[in-house]
Amino acid sequence: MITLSHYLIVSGLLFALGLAGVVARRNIIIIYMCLEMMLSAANLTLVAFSRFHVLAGLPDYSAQALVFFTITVAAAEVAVGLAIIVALYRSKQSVEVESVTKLQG
Amino acid sequence: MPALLFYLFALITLGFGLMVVLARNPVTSALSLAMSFVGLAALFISLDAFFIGTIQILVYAGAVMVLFLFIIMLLDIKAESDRMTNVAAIVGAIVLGSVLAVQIATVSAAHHQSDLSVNDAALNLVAAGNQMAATKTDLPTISKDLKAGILPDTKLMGLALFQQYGFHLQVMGLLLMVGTVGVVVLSKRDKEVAR
Amino acid sequence: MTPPAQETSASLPTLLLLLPFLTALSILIGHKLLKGASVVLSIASAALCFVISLMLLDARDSAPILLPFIEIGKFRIALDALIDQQSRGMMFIVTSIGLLVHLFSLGYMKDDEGKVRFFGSLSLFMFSMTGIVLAGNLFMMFIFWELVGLSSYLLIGHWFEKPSAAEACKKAFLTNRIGDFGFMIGILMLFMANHGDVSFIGLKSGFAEGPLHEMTQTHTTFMMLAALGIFMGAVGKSAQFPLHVWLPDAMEGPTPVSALIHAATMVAAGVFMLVRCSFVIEASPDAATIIAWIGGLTALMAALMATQQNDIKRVLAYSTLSQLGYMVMAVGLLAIQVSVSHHEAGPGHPAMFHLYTHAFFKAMLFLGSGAIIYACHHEQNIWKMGGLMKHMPVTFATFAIGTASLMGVPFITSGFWSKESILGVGFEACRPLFWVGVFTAMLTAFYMTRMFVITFLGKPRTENAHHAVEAPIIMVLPLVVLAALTVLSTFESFNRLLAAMIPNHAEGHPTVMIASIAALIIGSGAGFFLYKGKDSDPLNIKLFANKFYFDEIYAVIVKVLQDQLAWVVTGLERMFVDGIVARLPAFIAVRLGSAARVLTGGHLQAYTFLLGAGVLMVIYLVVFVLPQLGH
Amino acid sequence: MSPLEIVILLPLLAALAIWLGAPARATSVGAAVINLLIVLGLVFGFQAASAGKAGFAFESARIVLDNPAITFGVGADGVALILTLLTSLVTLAAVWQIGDDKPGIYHISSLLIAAGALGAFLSTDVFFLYAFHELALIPTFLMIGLYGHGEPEHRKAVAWKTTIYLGAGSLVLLAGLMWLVLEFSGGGKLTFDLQALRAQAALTPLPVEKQAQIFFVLLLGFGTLVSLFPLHSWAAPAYATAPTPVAMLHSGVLKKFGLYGLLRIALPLLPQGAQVAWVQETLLFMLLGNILVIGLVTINQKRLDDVLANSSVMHMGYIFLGLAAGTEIALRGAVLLMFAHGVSIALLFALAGRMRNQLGTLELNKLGGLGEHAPAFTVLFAFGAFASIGLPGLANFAGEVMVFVGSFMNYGSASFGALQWAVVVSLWGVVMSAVYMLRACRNIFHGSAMTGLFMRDPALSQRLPLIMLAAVLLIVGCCPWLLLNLLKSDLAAVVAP
Repeated sequence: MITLSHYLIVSGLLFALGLAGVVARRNIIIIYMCLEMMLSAANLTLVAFSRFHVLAGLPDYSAQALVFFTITVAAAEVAVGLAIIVALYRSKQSVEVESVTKLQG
Repeated sequence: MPALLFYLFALITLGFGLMVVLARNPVTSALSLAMSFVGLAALFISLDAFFIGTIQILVYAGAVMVLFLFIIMLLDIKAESDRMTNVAAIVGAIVLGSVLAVQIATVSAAHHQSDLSVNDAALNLVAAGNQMAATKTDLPTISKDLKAGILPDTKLMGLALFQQYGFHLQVMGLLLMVGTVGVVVLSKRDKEVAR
Repeated sequence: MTPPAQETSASLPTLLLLLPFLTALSILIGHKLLKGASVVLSIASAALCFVISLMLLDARDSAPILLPFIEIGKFRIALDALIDQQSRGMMFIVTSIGLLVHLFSLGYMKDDEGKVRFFGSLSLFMFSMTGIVLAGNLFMMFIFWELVGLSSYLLIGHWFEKPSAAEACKKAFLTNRIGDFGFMIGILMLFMANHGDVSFIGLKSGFAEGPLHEMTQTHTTFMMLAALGIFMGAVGKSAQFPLHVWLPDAMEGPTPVSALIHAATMVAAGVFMLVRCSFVIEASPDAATIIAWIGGLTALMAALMATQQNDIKRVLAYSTLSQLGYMVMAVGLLAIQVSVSHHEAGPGHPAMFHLYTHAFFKAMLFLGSGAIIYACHHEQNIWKMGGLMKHMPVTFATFAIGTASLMGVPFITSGFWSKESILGVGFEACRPLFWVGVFTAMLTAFYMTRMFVITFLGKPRTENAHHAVEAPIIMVLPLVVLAALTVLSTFESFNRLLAAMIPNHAEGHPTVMIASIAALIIGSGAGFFLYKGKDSDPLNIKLFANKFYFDEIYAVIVKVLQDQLAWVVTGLERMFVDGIVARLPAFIAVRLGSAARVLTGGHLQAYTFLLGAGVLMVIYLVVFVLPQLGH
Repeated sequence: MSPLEIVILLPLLAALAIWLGAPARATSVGAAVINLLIVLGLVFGFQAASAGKAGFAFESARIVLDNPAITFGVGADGVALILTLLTSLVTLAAVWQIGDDKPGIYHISSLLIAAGALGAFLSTDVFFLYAFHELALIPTFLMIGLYGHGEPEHRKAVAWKTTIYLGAGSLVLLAGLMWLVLEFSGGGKLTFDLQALRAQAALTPLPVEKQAQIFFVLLLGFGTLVSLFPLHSWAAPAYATAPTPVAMLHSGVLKKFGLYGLLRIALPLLPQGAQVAWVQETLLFMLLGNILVIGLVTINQKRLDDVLANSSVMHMGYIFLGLAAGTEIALRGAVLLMFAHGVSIALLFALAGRMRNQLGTLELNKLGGLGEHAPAFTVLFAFGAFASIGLPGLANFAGEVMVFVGSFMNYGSASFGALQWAVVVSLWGVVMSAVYMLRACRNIFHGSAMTGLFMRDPALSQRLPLIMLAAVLLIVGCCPWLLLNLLKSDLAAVVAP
């Protein structure tokens, strides 16, 4: 039988994968993808809890509304992020994170 | 949902997710991510979140991934070369990832509802329909579906959004607009740089 | 504790002490105003000192406090005098020779640019030497002990433009400092053992019946070390082996200074001090033996060196060394005799008596040599003199008297009697040292004859010697007076009249007299026949001429033990102290800093990793740790 | 208003006035002269002011905070008064000898250092005592870094090294002081007032071992400020690099703060702490490092400023010896030595600074024969040099001999303890200091003049402050009781029972 923890574990693994990718990869675009993966993993958790938190016979739609917002923000974020990447690429001719060392304080 | 399907889609999600991280070619990564999202959407649907599953595919696997691919193509990004493999980063990633996975697994295993299966938390659509019909603000389209034993997922989602989170929705709209403007500003080719 | 003060007699010694000090001070401050008058001032103060010391000759024995120095509760270091037969006699020597040397200098330093400075330093010396003689406790003695070192430094370095003089004064001061190192330790040991009282009276009673009396029986090593510490002060000041090297070099100073300081008074201060502290030495037979042998060794060694010197002042300097060795040997021998036979020594002390006779004739010899050098236009090499007998008859006569005294011509010279009394004690106390003394006496006769023959007899060897004329009256007069004093001091009645130095006429063994007369005849005979009519030295003993290579050996020791050790220590200090205390923490801090810098180095991945690690840490703390703590 | 407050404020006001545009030289010299006169007045009035009264004379207290109790309190006992006299003497000489070509900051910083030192010596509140010392460190740092001798990198490095060392030392010191204050402040009220702390210490002394521990922490803290071996390596380069007035004031005056702190805070509050065997032996080991190691290091130096700077470090060993001995005589000797060392080293640094200005070099090998043309200068230098090697008749000797004698007060004993052996070794240090000082004198003043090096005596008006210092050395050297009389009663309480 599939239980809540199954979903949570899948979500957790996906999140961990995303985190590992963010840390390991140097291509900013792929890092972005991994970030999206982590967001989605969080969404999965939310949906799972929404389904297992039955309110008056229905799933908890507040959680799903949150997921909806998350997806919206993520879309906007991807748009802005990719624009930044393009700008970065123009100035550095690279999308490798090593080229971004100006973050130093 | 049969357990088999769950495992299948979980495998698709995680497997392609792994491909995203491992693939050298960004295009491969992007396509794997799309596949991973498809699997994820299936998992959403298995949780009776049809609307979310749908927009997961539409927005993510569709729009966002196209954007990614578009940028990859636009910038003509080649596969990463071997020589710059950063061992420390990979080790760090593995350590972080596994520790996090272990932590999450521990937490979720310890959760008091962790043994709850879908059957244990069964939906009672009819009762919900009846209950909704009894209220003054009854929406017949929804309560009728419910009484018929159908889950009007999109309608319920819309109800929640517009009834409970109307303000938030508008803020979200503003955010999207700001994002659009931001993208335009960022993409504008700076004259200084061009020269 | 300190003896009861007798205020009545304090004013005269205080005046004696302060007069030269104020003279020196006013010359230092007002030399621009005083100009030539400062010379007069200095001489006047010396004369006044002489008069005061004559007045003191019949003063009562007393121990007045002159000036306060340090006083805290019961603890006190003051300038308190001890006026007794010894200090009165010594004071007579110091002031009389001091006055004569002042007068002699008036002629000798007539044309010197630094005349005022010279007389100022002389006054400072008179002050310091008076302090030593008057000193009633060891601290006061140490104070003036160092001050004579300073004035000796200033006077040796009078012609400081000459590198040799500059080196010599430095060497003299440093060598004396080494001696003072031991002296101070000795004083402190006695201070501790005698419950804080180091006045001579207090120490004497301490040894007789106080805390020290017991200690001489129970803590022989401690007492020996204390005595040797005190003795080390004398080793430095009286230029005993192994610190004798400074005295010959000190001849770089003007000749009057050599006469006053480095022959008659300051170098004898070591002996004077040992005699004053004789009870300390008597308390430790071991120390007495060591002292006697060091004295004997110095006497012998210096006499050997003197036989091969060609500089007239250096011959005299080594002879001084040798005679000082004699005196120190006498101190040791008498202490052995007293501690072995436990009978009180007579009223006089052979060392003091020899000091007294030696002071006059050696000062005279030096002043005579000064007159010769002056006459020969600052020529000091005896081989470039010769035949001076005809040109400088007075100097010749006085020099002859001095030489005879130094050689110890029997019965008619004072040197004979004083040497005789030392040899007499040696014969009783320690036979080997007696023979050392006799042999030294023979060598003394030899080198003095050699010098006398070369300088005064024969024909002039150079133009300078040929044109030499008798020195002016102001220089001859002190010579004559000193000659008179030398002759007079032969007679016991004169000495008793002065009540200065009472010779210690033990009933001498006939061997003593025979041996010393034989030594004189052999030594002077050999000298006379060997050097008569010679124009160059027939003997050539490198070892003696080069002073047993002590200077060279010491140069190596100083180089290794001081300069190179200093170099090594400096390096080690840089490496370890600075390294461990300063550079190691600095290195660690820099490393930590750069380690922290990696974390904030602007690397996106590093930031991400840290973010992730931080999140994991937070999760760990919140989820796994906090529940354990009961939150 | 207590006269002591005026003494502290006057240099501060003068510094402010110069900053606002008053003529630098006239203002600073005027302030220093007035200060010296006031201090002399206080010295002569001290007997009357302190008669029949325990504690401090000329007291005043202004409460700053209630809890923790911090008061701006000033007061003088004999030790403080002697050091105040030292400060005003050295300040006058230091500001006087500043050349007319130097900017006003020289005067300002000298006055600030003086004010800091005076404040530290006269405060009766631990808080202000500490704060004033820190105040004086700032101009020291700035002056070394901005106007020091040598290459800019070198002087900057030296300035930082000095500041880090002194800062670290102060930090340790602060820890020790806080520990002390916490131990002695009962009843929920912290007090920094020395009198209150002393009363508490007399009432309820700490256990011996704890005293030893706190004392050791304070020793490390104060010791760093006094360049106690092996925490000394800031001092020599700092003094050799610092501008002349700063070198004079810091080595002559400000450095004594550490010793003063030990005498005023550590010893009275922790009377047995210093006498515990392990503390005393460690201290002896350290001070012998000062005397022997630094003595040899000094012999190895090739420049006059390095010789003087290292000798200043070395001589701290003798003062610490006095503290280690702990007898009344030795402690008074240490105070006297502090005064004497301050005067002599200030004199020497002033002369060395003048030589550097006139000749452009202080390399011993390149100097020679100055005695011929500059006799007055030579005499002044000789005063400083012979004072610093402990010649009787000059001030240092009296202090040294009291320290030595004070260490040999275990009457009737016939064996040497660690202390006595330390004295024996230190006596050898006296020989070593004669070696390097005489060597310097020989190289600089004796011999024939080197070509290209020529120097005349400075004009009498320039010499006056230096003559004043030399005269002080002579007067105190001949009559040390003049100063010792000021110490009649206050160190008796310090001595361990």
